Amino acid sequence: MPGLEDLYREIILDHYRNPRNRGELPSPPAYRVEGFNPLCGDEIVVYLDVSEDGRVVDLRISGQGCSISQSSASMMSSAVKGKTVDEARSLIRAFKAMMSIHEQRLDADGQPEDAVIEEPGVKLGDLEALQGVVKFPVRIKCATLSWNTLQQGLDEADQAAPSPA
Amino acid sequence: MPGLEDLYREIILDHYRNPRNRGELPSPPAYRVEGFNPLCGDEIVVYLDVSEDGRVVDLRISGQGCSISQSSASMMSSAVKGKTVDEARSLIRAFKAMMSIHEQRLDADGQPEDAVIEEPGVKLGDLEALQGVVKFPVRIKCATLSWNTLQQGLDEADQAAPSPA
Amino acid sequence: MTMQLDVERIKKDFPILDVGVRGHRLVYLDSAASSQKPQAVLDAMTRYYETTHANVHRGVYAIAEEATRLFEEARAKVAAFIGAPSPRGVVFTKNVTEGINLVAQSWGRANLRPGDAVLLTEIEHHANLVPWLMLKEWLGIELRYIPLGEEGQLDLSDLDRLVDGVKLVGLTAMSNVLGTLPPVRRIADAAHAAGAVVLVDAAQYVPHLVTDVAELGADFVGLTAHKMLGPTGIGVLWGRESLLDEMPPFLGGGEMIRDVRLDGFTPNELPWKFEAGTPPIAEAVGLGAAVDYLSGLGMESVRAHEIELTAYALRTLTERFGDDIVIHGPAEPGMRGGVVSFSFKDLHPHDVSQVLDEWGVCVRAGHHCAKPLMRRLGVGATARASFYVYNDEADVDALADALDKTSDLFA
Amino acid sequence: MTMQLDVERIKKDFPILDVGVRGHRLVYLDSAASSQKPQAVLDAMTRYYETTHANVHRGVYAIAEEATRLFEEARAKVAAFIGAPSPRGVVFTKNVTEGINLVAQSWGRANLRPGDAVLLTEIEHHANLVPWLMLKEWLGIELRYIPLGEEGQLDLSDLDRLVDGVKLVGLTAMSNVLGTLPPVRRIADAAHAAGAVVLVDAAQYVPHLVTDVAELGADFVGLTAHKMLGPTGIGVLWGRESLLDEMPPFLGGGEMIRDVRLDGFTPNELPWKFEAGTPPIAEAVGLGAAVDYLSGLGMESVRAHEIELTAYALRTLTERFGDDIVIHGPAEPGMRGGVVSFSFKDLHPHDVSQVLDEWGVCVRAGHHCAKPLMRRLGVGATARASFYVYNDEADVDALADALDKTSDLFA
Ligand SMILES: Cc1ncc(COP(=O)(O)O)c(C=O)c1O
Ligand SMILES: Cc1ncc(COP(=O)(O)O)c(C=O)c1O
Repeated sequence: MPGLEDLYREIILDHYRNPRNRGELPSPPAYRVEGFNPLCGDEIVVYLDVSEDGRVVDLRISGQGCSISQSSASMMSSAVKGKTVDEARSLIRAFKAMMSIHEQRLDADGQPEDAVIEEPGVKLGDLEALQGVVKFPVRIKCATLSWNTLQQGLDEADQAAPSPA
Repeated sequence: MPGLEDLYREIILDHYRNPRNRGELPSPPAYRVEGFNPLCGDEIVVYLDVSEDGRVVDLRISGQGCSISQSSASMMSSAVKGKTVDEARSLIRAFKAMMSIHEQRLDADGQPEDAVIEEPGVKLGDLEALQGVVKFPVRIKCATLSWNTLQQGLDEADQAAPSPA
Repeated sequence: MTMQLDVERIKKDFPILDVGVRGHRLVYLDSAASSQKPQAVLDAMTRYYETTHANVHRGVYAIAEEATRLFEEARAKVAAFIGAPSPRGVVFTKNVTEGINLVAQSWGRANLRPGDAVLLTEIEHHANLVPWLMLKEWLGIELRYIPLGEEGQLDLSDLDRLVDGVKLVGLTAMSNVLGTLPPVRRIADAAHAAGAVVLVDAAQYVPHLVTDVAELGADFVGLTAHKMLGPTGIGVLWGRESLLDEMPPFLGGGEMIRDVRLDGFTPNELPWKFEAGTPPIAEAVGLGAAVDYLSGLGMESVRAHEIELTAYALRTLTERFGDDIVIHGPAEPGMRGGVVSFSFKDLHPHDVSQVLDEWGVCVRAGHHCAKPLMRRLGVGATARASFYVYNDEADVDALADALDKTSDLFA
Repeated sequence: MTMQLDVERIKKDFPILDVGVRGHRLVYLDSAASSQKPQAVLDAMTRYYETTHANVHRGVYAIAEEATRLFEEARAKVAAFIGAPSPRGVVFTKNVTEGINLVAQSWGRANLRPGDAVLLTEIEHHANLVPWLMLKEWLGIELRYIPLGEEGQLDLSDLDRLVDGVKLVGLTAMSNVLGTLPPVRRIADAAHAAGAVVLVDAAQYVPHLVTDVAELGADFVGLTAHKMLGPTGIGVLWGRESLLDEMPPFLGGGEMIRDVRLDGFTPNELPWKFEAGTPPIAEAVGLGAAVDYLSGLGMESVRAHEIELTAYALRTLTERFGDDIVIHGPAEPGMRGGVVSFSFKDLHPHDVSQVLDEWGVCVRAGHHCAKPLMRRLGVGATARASFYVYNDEADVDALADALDKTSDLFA
């Protein structure tokens, strides 16, 4: 049985107590995307400023949720801010790969069908503290909520942007 | 456990092998009423000639069904033919009373709510042979099918008749 | 008359309470989500499968007759338990949600026209909201809501205006979030005076109080077995027979028909008209055994126990945590069910529940399928401890102790 | 590869087969109505209730997580068993009847307009007739039927014309009366070529043959657990995800929503979008155990055993009763399931079944929820013996012996 210390690492509690990039951005021009966790009622709003050259120049988080969803969002915001959209996307993939080991197990019987896609060269850094969440399957959706919401925001930005030459 | 001899009395088998009043009547003027047993697919048609003075002057049975429903219909036809509508109705009540002891038990938990209404003075005669059916709850609906159909026919006749003075 | 529950003995009837969690005894405080099952219920189902399983209402052979008898006996037991005048009005569904959908889709489509109004309340479970929201989309009906007032009670000051001209009033008999026991009879009387039909979601009520459909003043009453010591997979919709008789079928298939031709069909009589396909037979038998178990305890005693335990919980939590805890819903234990929703410090209920679990204490965290109510309370989620016949003061103490540990962890 | 079933050992797995009836051993020949359950299935459900029951998809505490895991694991097992590409398309229903109603009401209402045609067959169970007859009444759709041809087979000579312009083709993969195995793939291909969607009622097929939804060429496949060694109270509708994704919800309530406001709601993702309210959790666990049990036997072996036993039955009954028995359906055992409907002398099936029961032999008598087919066959009812993994030649002999006694009684 996994213990609570796997879940509530110190760095997670720190981001929970002191969330980074909390707030809103005027929208438009920022993209504003909402995410729900239908199971627990957590709601997150991601505000996203993407520059013409495809860089996430600013990003803010509002909404409410548990320590896991809040700290995950906070860490995400730190990790993504300033990155290019492409870099942000590979970070999303890498993070979801870390989480999906178990998300798969919820859906299939022990044998993940899609092998975890490693994103070589992507450093998750502090985000690795969230790995312990994998042992608490119900909480995985808390951890991935902000990331799915970000992904949706990037998709919207891509669609709005003039198609790349 | 009740045995088959309770169900298949000799007189029942006789009416089954040699059904009385089998056939049809031209309708109109006869009333023609169909009855279904949705559980087993038995279908019965009762043809009913009711005279102006409220007497069942003729009655025919067609349709198909098991030995219990067929013999019950056959015995019913013999018992009812020539009787007044009122006499037929008390016969129906008496027969259903004999059956309802157990029909109730299907619906409630052992305690019939409606006490069986005895019809004093009504002789069931041969029909009493069908009492054994009560021990085979599923077959009760077979035994009562023709009686319910007859009742419907009498209701129709009553509605069509000029209201009694 | 009202005997005190012997909880120590009752606990022994529930095998799961013997199972340890992470080295602690199981302190199950989530019965409002789903109750645990006594041995008697499990045995009744196993015995059914092991001795007499067959499909019902069709076979003439002995085990099929016995299966049918047990199935219909369960219906009669439920009828008696809720004071229904006859088993004919007792329809088996898969859960209470299906029962409410049955009313919305069968009664609703037959009786509601665009612009017609249905009155609900702000404290409803999604089960009594979404079916009507779907009808709103399909038919363009109007939905009105009795608002939440003070102390978790409905605000009835505007009832006369709200009920005016509505075709149906649907409300819960006990809130699964606040424990509120709305004055169902008073609202039903107002509804009937306005010519409306009354649907009562009694999912939380039937397991915990003496139920009498006539006293409630209801035309339809829904319940769900898994919250009242019964199995999953079965619920009940009771309806006034005159209403049910007039309603069109809901789902089509075997069992619910009298005759089928390639160009049409005739529905069966009640209650089977609304039971399409093979019904939950073993589950009905289990529900019957649950009703027997509860009747054995006595529903007055069940209710008295819950009032006492809820009083103890409200007192204990307030005394031990003061301003650190906010308890939603009525303050008076006699005015509410044994459902205690709370906010603890500024901690998220998910985190509270997670830490409590570490100590074997099971409470629910989330919106409890009542998102509109959550918004109305101004919270995203709550933690909720809920009690049943197998809970006692030691369980409440375990909850309080584990809350202390939660405090420590997030300090 | 195909191992012979060890029926003697299998019989020991089914507690009910140990129970005597009126002093005879139970010869259960009504599995097409509902199968018996092996100990492993009963144990799985009891263990679930005794160790980890809680409501699913909501709790963060350990037993709720485990309940959710078991529930979703059962879904994955079913997906694998029927060759579904992913569990997302596997929707738990209460029985196959509900699954077909789901398609008729959700897909049907969204896609069918007055005058649109749906093609069924004359051999359908009421479960795949009445939902469409209801739509016909509500929407004024046209129903067409593939007729019954020779030897219990569908008459496909007119298929091209029949399928032309239809929006949906619904058919059984195995007749519960005749044992017919229609050429589902061929009909599905014709349907798809005509732009129609294909719904397969696999209630009788999945328990007895290797099932692969892609090979069947189906867009929707329904099954029901109680006919495949599983419990009552649960069925499955598998659907192509692209279709399910576009369909409106069927029943509304908890679990099937993403968000609910007082003025509207957003549905959840698949498969939960179609699972309103507390699902049949223990039943899903039981169904998972049934799938495991069948997989352990091997579905090729199950099918081979049934062909063999059916061949023996057809041979035995014909040899012993000659012209006194009329057996409906295909004569070739490899072309049919283990469902043997027969007429015996001029005796009514009810009487036959009643007398057989006296000797412990359980067969079904009636219209088998297929009244249009009965009319087509020109009979009011038939007696039906149906086989499963726990039946053997001794059971067939017992049937024949009891038929002799029936002859005697009505001689
Ligand atoms: C071919 C077929 N379809 C549908 C059904 C209905 O199954 P259920 O009653 O479990 O919904 C049955 C069995 O009764 C069947 O044999
Ligand atoms: C008040 C209320 N209504 C309806 C429901 C829905 O019950 P079920 O999920 O069994 O349909 C619940 C419980 O979840 C409830 O608490």
